[in-house]
Amino acid sequence: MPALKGVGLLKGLGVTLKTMTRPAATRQYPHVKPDLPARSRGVIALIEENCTVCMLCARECPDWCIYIDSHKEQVAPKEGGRARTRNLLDRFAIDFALCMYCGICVEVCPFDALHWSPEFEYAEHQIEKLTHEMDTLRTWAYSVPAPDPLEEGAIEPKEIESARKAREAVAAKAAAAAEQARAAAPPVPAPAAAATQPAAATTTGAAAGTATTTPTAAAPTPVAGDAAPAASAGAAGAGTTTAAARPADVEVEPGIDQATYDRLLAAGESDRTARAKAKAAYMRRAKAEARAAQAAGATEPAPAPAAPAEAAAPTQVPAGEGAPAAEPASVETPAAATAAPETAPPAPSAVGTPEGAEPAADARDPDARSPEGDPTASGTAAEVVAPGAAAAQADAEHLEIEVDQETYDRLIEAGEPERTARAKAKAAYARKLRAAQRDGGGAGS
Amino acid sequence: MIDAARDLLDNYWVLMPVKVLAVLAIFLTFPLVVGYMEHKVMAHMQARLGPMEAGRFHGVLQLVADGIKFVQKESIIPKAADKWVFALAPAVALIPAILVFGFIPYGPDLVPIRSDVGLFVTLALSSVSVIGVLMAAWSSANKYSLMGGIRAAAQLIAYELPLVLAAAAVAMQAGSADLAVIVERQGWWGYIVGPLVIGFFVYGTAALAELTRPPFDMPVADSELVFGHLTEYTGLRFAFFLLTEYAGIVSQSAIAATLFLGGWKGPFLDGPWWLAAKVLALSFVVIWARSTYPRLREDQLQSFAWLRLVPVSLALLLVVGFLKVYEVGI
Amino acid sequence: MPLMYPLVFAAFLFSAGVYGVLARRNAVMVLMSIELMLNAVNVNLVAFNAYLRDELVSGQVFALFVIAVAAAEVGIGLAIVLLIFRNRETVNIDEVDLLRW
Amino acid sequence: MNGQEVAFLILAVIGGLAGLLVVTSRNVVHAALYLVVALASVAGVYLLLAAPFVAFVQVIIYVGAIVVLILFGIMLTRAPVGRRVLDNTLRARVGAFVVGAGVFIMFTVFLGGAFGDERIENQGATATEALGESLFRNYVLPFEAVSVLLLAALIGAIVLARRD
Repeated sequence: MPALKGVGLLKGLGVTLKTMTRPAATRQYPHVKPDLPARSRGVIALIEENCTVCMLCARECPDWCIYIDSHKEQVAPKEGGRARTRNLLDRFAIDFALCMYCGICVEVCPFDALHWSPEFEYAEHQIEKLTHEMDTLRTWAYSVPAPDPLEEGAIEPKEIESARKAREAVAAKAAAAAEQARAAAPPVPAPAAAATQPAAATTTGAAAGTATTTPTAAAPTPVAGDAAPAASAGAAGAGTTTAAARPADVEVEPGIDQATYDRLLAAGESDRTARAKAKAAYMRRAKAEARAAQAAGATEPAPAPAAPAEAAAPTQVPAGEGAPAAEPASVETPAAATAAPETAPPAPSAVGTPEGAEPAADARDPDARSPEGDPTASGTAAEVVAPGAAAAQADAEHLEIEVDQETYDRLIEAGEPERTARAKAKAAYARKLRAAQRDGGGAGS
Repeated sequence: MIDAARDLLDNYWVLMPVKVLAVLAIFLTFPLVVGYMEHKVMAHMQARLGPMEAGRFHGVLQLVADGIKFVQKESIIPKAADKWVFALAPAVALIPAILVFGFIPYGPDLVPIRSDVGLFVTLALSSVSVIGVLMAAWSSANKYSLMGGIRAAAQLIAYELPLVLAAAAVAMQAGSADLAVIVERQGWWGYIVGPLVIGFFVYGTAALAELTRPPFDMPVADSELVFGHLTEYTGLRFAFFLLTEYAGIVSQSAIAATLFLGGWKGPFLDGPWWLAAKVLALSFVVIWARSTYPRLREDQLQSFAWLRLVPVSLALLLVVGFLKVYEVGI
Repeated sequence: MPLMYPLVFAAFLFSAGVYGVLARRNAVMVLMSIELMLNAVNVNLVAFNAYLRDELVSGQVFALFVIAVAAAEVGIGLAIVLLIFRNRETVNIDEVDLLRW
Repeated sequence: MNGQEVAFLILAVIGGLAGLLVVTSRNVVHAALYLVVALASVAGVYLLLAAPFVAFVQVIIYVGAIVVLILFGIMLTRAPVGRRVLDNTLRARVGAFVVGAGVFIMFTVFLGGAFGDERIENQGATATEALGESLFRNYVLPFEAVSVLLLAALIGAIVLARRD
């Protein structure tokens, strides 16, 4: 109750007058583009390469506004076996006049073909023009922001992991073939021969590894950082475990990974966040260690860790196993931490390359990444990599989407923003590769 | 040259069209200025920008664009409407609003129609607009329109009283009902200094209600009556009603400035510009009140007129009479 | 201007009012007809005031009085009409026969 | 015939026609609107008869208040349309017409006999000051009586229309 009746009236006048002198809160939309959050739900975009015509989205749509046409196609068997059929997408259209933007289709899509795009300027004068076809939906996908990096020390996603592994296996095979070819011709020095031995033979691998591998050896690691952020996030995982070495859960005492904690604090994270992440990292590593110990104990006496200080959890794979890629897990050298403070350094894949093998063609930035890879931890079943072979032999099923450099440069020159250019270049690359596959497949069948 | 022009102007048949044209020019420009001001001021008071496109610079031509739009629109007369009354109502509302501008003293010798009872003429003319509102309300054959019309009639009758009484207090103080004389007898500070400041507030409030402007816009309360008596109007007829409203704001501001604020008198150089400045300032206050106060309920509206404004203006009349008789200077 | 002009005009308005009062059965219409008659009287008063060049402008003063009385009459009359309408749902003066017995 | 007379005749024709329509219109609201026209033309007649103050008081009170009140009353009750509801029987109307016409003829004849040749001299408009002087010096008692009457009417209207 104001002391004097009517004071409120004057106060009200004061409020409006004060508001008048302040700048307006509105934005002049057509002239000034709205500053929308990157993940605004403007429109539904389609990455048609990912679509398997499973029809989940069309069936779950409450408005029935998704139209999908497809045809079946026979795929010639790879080696023996019978031919398989698969669905090929002919039409994918969303009627945005019906769509109520519930996002259920995006949620149910099992292959990440549908995404929310922040584009919103697609109003039309005729309602039928709001039915947008595959090509339009694809162009919207370029503005879909990359997924956030995984949490500190999180496990690499399955699909990325398996893709990487498949590629490594292929590379190893090719390297082995090359090595055999070479071994057939000139006499090979002893350390090199030792390097061809199974992992179990090199329990003193510290010395041998140092002798046989060169620190600058570039690994055919997927250039994850920009080409496929998900992959980068996955690779950032500290404890990289193989699928085989993942038995039942193990109990460990909770603790804090001091290195992670310090690094996160230095990176400006709040104490609580840093502590939580460090704890998570510690738990993950401890579990990985325990599992590794279990696995080693089950087969052979556990080999002494090659690099006790740096390599936190070297996962030893039994020699009899087909996959010879033993990897250094959780490489947390201080140098790596400074080089990439936010994410752990990419796991330098432990393929030692003897005698100065050249960096793989698609590794765009070898120097920045490989030196930190501790060679002592990796001299196991390394074989020679034939440069460029990896890309040529990349399995079609585990295709890593890369950037088509030509398209990328052209778009950058044309003045496109970096993000769009990269996305389009990626799509161009995927398209090319697919076309090549189809041609190859067609010729084969 | 100037003398020749003066001689020419002395001829009645030359002077008359000049006066008519001048009044029409004032009638057509000032309401547009106030309308634009309303757009912008209200927008900024609501943290918006208002019209920004028409006329390139901050939407200065917005009302012109609006006018063009209104002309292009179809003039619909409802089937059940009383066609003649419906069609005539905007004119009945508009013409008195134009005529009022003829009686306002714009400068020392700039009174288009000088009348002994100029004050009563302006009041009489502004009260005629009610008939237009009632015609529109009844002829629309729409219950919302009729309700709005009844409310408008009740409100206009109620607020006519304090309006006239406050004006009468000024006429009493000045000793004349001639608007030009009333201005002459004021200093440039007007009657705002002294007991008549109460009259100024009473007159302002009552004028706001006469114009059915917010917060006294119960007759056109859009949340319950759509748009009152204007519900069925479209196109040019609707534009006429809007023009009447803005012309009403200008003319009531001009009358209030003449009665209480010294009209065309100012601290430095007397002249019409002072009146223009005062009119714009008062119009700003009208818009200001609109964007500040919530609408009064119908019963609040009526009791405010009868229980507050009428007694206050009667008391004011008494006080002014007392001071006048005992020659206490104001 | 001949004095007969306003006088005939007033007479016409007055007799129109008389006709209205007698011919109408709607109370509001009767009130309006009475207004016409009062106006006719006013016209006469003002016309004679102008004709006589009265020092005291008595005609105009009385015209003002008549206007005031007319306002009072309409106020009371409409109040009565509203009251009748509220009680009997009609404003037909033929049906308002409370005083007949 | 000078300009003043022409103006008067135009006003008289408009006003007379409107007055006739007031009492014959089949629509109450139309009748009220015709009444506005009639009253406005009467105000014009006052102006021509050099009584501007009365003219504008006429506009304020009649057009601004009384007609609005009447329209208000019409809208609050009902706006009946049609001859049967508004008018009496044909016989009554014929009788009314005879009376009205008789009154008109009688007035015209008698007044014509008495003032047929008289003219109103052209004169300046009556000063409001003179009207005020007369009203508050010579007629102050009737003025007070009228104000008491108005007060009584005000209270009476409230008492009548009040719902209790």
